[in-house]
Amino acid sequence: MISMPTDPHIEVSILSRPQYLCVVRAAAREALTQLGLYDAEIIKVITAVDEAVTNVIRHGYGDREDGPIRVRLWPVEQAGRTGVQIVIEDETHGVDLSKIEGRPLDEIRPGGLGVHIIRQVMDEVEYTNRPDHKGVCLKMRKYNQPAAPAQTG
Amino acid sequence: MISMPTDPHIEVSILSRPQYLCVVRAAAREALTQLGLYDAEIIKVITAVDEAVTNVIRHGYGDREDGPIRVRLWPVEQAGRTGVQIVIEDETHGVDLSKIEGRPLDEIRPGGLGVHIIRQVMDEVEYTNRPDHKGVCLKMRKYNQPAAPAQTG
Amino acid sequence: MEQSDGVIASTKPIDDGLVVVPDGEIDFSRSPVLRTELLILLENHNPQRLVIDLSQVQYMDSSGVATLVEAMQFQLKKGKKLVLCSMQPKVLSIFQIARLDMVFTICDDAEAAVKA
Amino acid sequence: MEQSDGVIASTKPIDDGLVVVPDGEIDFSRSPVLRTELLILLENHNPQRLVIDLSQVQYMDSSGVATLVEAMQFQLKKGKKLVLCSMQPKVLSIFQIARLDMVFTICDDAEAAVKA
Ligand SMILES: Nc1ncnc2c1ncn2[C@@H]1O[C@H](COP(=O)(O)OP(=O)(O)O)[C@@H](O)[C@H]1O
Ligand SMILES: Nc1ncnc2c1ncn2[C@@H]1O[C@H](COP(=O)(O)OP(=O)(O)O)[C@@H](O)[C@H]1O
Repeated sequence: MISMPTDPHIEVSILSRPQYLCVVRAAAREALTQLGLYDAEIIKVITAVDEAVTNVIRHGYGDREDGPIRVRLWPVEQAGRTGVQIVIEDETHGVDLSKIEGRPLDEIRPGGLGVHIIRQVMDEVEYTNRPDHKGVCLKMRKYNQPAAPAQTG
Repeated sequence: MISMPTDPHIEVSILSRPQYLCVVRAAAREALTQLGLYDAEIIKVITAVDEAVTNVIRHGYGDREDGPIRVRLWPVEQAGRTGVQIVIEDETHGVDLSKIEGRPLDEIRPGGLGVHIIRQVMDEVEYTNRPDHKGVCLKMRKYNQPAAPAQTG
Repeated sequence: MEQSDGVIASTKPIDDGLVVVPDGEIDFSRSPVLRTELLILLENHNPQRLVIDLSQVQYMDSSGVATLVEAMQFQLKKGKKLVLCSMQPKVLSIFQIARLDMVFTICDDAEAAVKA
Repeated sequence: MEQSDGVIASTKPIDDGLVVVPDGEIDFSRSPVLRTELLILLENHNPQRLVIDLSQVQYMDSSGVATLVEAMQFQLKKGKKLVLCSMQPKVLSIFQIARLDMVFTICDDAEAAVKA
């Protein structure tokens, strides 16, 4: 389980409308830069955040345009590696977590790529239902890879 | 007094560190665009928000780097004009509101421009202390000017 | 990101079909528009070759990718071609993550795409 | 905005002084750096004319403007010149709001600033 540090350094929240996705991406871009994530990872992590928020809009809130979505960011450090923690929360009534699954990629068809991208990009991904049916919570982390070539282990 | 509508459409919050100002500006740029503010006003309103948040960092929190600052945005409409409402809140212990004053501009010296810029740019500006010394609240609004030449009144 | 109404900014006829140039960021707010635009073009022109020039696209999410997969399958079913070209590296990266870079015909530039 | 360490990206000697070219966004996170850099340059070179070429500056807040006011007053006190040039329109707008566009000597380009 990913533990939750104190106050988020940066937070961006939107109502569940696709046209606000660009606000999340723009804030995430600057936030990830300031939190020290390496350039090469930033666009990938932005994509993961965008996919996760898009999923809340599409699958979590469906047609609702007034559902709050909160994205919070923290700097983290683990075993000498710096990185970021990102927590995305909605106020839906929760979801059957077993349904949140990336599909195998060998089948070529539109859709079903978002969760796969999130798991591919991030080092840690944890979906939970918040207590009392308050909604879904996605905690994820991405660490900077050490510059020197080294076995991850 | 500016009345407060329901849930903000967009919110961006940071801890009181100057390096996070760029996150606020980036989010505000996209947010103001999506909320329908005219292009010519956007850079000015971004500047007003930036000045206000800078003041919270400098004057509100002083040396504290862990003070929360919340910027919330709503679309508004008044007398047929569309616009945006922006509310900026901190968790300081409040301030002597009479000290928040732009200085006259005829004196050429560094500093003392922020509040002047905020009042110049925005159509409505209202500083209040939140109840129970919870901090300062700045509510401001900017309306789109009608395209046709018309007397404001 | 300014919100333009259409996603395809321009189209150009070529010998055996059409080059289309979408622009801006293609996320879930705009991919449904792109989908409609592509389907109308494919219906109206029935091109042997559809080249999608991505040089003006700065960002694409999986809903944009899904739209292109659908257009490709539409073309393949009729024995016709879809070719992507001029992808910016950050756009290419999502095709790689989704392992679709081997599925699409992707050319460096529009010149190569017209012949591919 | 990538966070570079310095604000002044380059400097170039001219006949009677110096042209400096700051870059990026000059907000409260970077204006103290600019202030220190300018003071060191003014001390070390004591230029008759300091041209600040703002072509690479995309944004400036009032703390950046305050820094330039201070540098101008430093120069004036010694009977020397400070000239701004090549401002992007969105940067010029903050000088106008602060009514400082009439106080500074502002030229369209570096060529004019060297002679102003
Ligand atoms: N935030 C969420 N809330 C509810 N269900 C979700 C959420 N995210 C993902 N899912 C479920 O996981 C499935 C896979 O999502 P994804 O890989 O993004 O593909 P797609 O969105 O194209 O179906 C979705 O179809 C949905 O059932
Ligand atoms: N958020 C705030 N909290 C406390 N005091 C403030 C705040 N904003 C402005 N002030 C007060 O108003 C004065 C004028 O602010 P400003 O015009 O931005 O100029 P400067 O910041 O250069 O002093 C400040 O010196 C400060 O005393």
